[in-house]
Amino acid sequence: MSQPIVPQKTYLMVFLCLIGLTILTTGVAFIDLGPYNTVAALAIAFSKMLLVILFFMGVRHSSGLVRVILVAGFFWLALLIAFTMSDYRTRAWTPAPDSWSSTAPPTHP
Amino acid sequence: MTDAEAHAQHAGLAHQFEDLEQQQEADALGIWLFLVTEIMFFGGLFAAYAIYRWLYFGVFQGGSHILDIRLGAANTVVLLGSSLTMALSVRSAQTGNRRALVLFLVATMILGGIFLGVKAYEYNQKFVEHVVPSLDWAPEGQTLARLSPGGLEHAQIYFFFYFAMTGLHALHMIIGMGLLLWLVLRARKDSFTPHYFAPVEVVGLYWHFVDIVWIFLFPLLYLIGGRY
Amino acid sequence: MQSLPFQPEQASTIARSVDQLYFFLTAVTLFFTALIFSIIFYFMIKYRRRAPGERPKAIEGSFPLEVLWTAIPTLIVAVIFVWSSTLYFRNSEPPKGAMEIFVTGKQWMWKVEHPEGQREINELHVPLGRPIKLTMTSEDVIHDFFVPAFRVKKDVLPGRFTTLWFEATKVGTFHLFCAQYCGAFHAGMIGSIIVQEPDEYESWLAGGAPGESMEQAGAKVFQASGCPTCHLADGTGLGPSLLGVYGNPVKLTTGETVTADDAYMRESIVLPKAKIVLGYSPIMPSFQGQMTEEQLNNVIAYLRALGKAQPKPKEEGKQ
Amino acid sequence: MSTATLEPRVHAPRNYLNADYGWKSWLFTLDHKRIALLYLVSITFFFVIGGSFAVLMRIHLVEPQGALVQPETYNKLFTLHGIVMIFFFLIPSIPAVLGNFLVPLMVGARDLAFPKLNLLSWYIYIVGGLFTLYSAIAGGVDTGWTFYTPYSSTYSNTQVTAVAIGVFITGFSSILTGLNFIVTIHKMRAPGLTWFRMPLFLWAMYATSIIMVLGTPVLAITIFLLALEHLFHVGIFSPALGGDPLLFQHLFWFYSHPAVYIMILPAMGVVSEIIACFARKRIFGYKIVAFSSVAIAVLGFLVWGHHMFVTGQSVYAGLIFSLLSFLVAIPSAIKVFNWTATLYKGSISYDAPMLYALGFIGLFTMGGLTGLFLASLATDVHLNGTYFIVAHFHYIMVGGAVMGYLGGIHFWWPKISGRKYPNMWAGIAAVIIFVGFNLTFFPQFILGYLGMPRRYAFYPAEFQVLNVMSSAGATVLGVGYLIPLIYLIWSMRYGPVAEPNPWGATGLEWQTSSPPPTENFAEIPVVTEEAYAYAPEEAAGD
Repeated sequence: MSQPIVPQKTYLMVFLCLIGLTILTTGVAFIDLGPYNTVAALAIAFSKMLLVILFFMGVRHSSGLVRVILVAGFFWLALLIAFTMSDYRTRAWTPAPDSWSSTAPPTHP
Repeated sequence: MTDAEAHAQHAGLAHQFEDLEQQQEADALGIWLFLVTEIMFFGGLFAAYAIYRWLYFGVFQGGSHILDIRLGAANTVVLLGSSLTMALSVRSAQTGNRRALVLFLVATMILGGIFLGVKAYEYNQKFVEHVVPSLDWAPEGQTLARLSPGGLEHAQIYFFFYFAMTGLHALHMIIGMGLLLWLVLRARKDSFTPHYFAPVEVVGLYWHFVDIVWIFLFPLLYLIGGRY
Repeated sequence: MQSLPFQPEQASTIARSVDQLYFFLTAVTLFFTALIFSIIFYFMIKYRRRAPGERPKAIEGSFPLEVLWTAIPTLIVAVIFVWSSTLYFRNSEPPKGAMEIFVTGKQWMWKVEHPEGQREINELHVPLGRPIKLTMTSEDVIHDFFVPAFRVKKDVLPGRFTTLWFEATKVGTFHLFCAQYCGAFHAGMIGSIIVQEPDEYESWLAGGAPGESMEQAGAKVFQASGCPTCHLADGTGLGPSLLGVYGNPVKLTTGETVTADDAYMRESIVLPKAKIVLGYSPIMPSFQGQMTEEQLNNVIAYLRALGKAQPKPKEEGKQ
Repeated sequence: MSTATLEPRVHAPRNYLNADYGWKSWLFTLDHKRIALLYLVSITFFFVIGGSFAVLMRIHLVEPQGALVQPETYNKLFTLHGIVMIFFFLIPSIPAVLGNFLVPLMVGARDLAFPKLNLLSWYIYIVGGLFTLYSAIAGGVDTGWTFYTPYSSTYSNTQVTAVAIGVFITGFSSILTGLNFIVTIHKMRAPGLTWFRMPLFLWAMYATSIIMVLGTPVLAITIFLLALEHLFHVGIFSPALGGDPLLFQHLFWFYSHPAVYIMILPAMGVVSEIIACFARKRIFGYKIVAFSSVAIAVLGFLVWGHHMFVTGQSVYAGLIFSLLSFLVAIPSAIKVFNWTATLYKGSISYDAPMLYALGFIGLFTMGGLTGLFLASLATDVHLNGTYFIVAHFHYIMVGGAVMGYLGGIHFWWPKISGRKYPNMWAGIAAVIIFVGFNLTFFPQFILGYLGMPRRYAFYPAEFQVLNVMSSAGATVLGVGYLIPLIYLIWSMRYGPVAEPNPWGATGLEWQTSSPPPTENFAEIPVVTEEAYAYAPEEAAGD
């Protein structure tokens, strides 16, 4: 792990960005954006995570292998959530009748 | 340089490695793979949370209004601070500055302690408001009004996830505090040099991971739906 | 009932088509197993080691051959996938006008209710040649309604309705098994499906215990639980009118529209606050635990009957 | 080869077995080879326990109304048979025993990347095992190895919590083993040992470790949630409080289907090694076979829904899972074709390991093809939850994984123990196992098609004939498994001393002494040839 030595100023800058993003996400939560509240909260959290991973954990200088492993970890988690959610989202659609020309499935929350 | 000489030179070089560089790469790969198993470990909980949040969105929104958003945000700042001091302690280990290393490690532990303190207070508040699933579940008055739109039983699922996710996170924090204490003791015995400080780096990565879990927990549990 | 010991009876419309797919798969399995076994035996004899120091020539591999034995299995598997999926889709959609029977699974017994009021334990009488739709739920753990002779199986889940349909093509008595482990006497949770000629079925139905129909039982429970106090016929009460609701779309406070099917009716009784009809407030108490599954099914049958009656005219948007 | 005269153990040169004596040298060892032997002993112990449950079940099923035990006890028997065999024998068997012993040797290293972590894995495995044994003694658990809720979380009053803790803890043992292997294979290969010169056993171990690292944590959290639900009834899996029992099945099968690939991939690696050595030929299409191992590991994570076709899962999700389940069968088929092609123009000898490997190919082909019945939606509706399923997964696990494990043990036994076993007895045992296995499980395919559900303590009389055949086969199979136990232990004391490379195989593990010294190699070897370089032109004298 012979990483190059990162100047302290960089760490402070990253820290301030993280604080800013925390304030931002809390502020955005007070505005009602309907379903987009969740999207905004996750996007801000994702960017905070990227900051911590790239700067604090030093993945900027890490080998390609470490990056592949990290991406694989999140990809597998996405697989679990996506496939399980696919079951719940499509459970209300009754199977298409014989003629396959089913009308649009009923809207479901 | 023959095998024996290489091992004699660096106290920290294990017998199964050829040189220090190979050992450092192996340690890095090892901790990152461990963090991936942690991602999948928390991931199972996040997946279950995502399913029930989609199924019972109303009650999750009601439940999250009961949490104190100010404490949540403050705790996030505290934990981000501890991530900063952890990064600085790894940097001071890199530069061989022993005093700064011990200082920043202790600072990280203090901030971690504050975080756990605030968490304990929040847990106490849940007992006061009687919203602890299965142990003390009797919400009334204002909390009941907030929860009732989505059906009281489903609210118990929201609070189960609140306690399961923050509890598992707090458990990982406590393990992290133990590791930090072990690092402080070893640092005081001057066992880390700019060439060999892998334990500090490994605990640093673990601590940052625990911080990242909280970065996602805060919006997902505290900020559900627009609070207008 | 003891036919060829290697094949269960084909006693439903879908049994033959499922068996055709099964035999195609068996043929594929036997063909490839025989192919691999014979090639291996041939190579074992032809290329046995003759001298201890023998060193065969190196063979790296051949790309065309690899492509070949990737493409062929993919092709076979694609054929099987399309064939079985279309068959599955056709079998999972109950035809219109199927006879509706409620089945309730309870730890180690099957309770069956015919709409005309007949109740049976571990037995199901059905007429020959009519599609039967079973709407099933469980009172405790997951069970599974499995009739090998009809090639049908569906898990029976607590807290939810699952449906299954079949059309018997042979008169006789067929095994009914529980195929999802459910506790100590899982093996005892069996019964029989008795398929009768339509006229025989009618006489069985008439001759059966003259209990009142599900609808009448449901009406009684509806009155006893005090539902009419809020659900007035013209919708002016605290709750929406229930006339002409079943089977039609219902507008919710959240803006969505859902069709009022069995599951919606059941959820509105057990967890009323989950979906609130537009223009009404979430004040209905939950009846979870106050009604047995049977009473719940009867109330739903009653609401189904109300669904056919004409809704009384009332002005829009009460509040 | 006739059994050699019983000469006493001549004083062997220093190796990892006689380097140190006393229980401390075993219980606190950091040598990957000794840890492999610790695992060998403990998983054999659990195999005997799991196997005895199986024999009791088969005896019980001889009569339609059940010949031996009460229904509740039968439910506990099949549950513990499942748990012990899967979590404590099949999953650790090849990775923890052969993997631990051979990965450093094949990679050309002195030990695994993290020896202390390796010993910790064994202790975690033992602690988990003790919890499970406690739950068996203190009344057993009757939920089935799948722990389906709400039965396991609300209605079962047996030792669910104790076995949940046991399985939860043991999961971390395979996580740490997987982590150790990935780091070792990435970072500690000998000079010259590029990825495509590695033996296929290492490719199989690498693919298996990926599954162990990515899948097992999800099982850990699922079992953790199950234990919480069982203790506190918080309702995430029980419908009474709005929970969905299908969510438990999704999370459980997300791990448990890749787990069946944890069990079969190592056996495929072992078979690749054995086929190459005894046909004296390079594996046909080496790169394709290597990539198909990794392909199985990755695709294995996308198919778990085929366990839930009839549980009220959405039909559209079922469609997706069915398609992906068909695709995951392709790499396995490619492997079988490549093994068969390796025999072409080879020089095949019929020592015991080769018999196990050929038996593996035959039975694994049967097992894999019957999987197509269960991936296809229409037939799975009929066959799900019947003995067809029991037959299918026993063909893969017993016909595949156990035959592969026994083949591996026989192939590397001279390297592990420094002794050779009587080849004639080993051949007899292999044939008995093959015959006993087929007699036990082939009738169950027919039982399944006839509609006999699984996990039944008593059954309708018309299924009796096939059940009696299956029980008869089980006794033959049981005898077949005892014979290797006897002559392998016998060989440790009286077997003829083995030379470093008794089979004339390629691979770094055969270039060091049998049994190898504690530090594996006098000094780290340099690899110059391709894997399986048996061809005459580079016939390096050995």
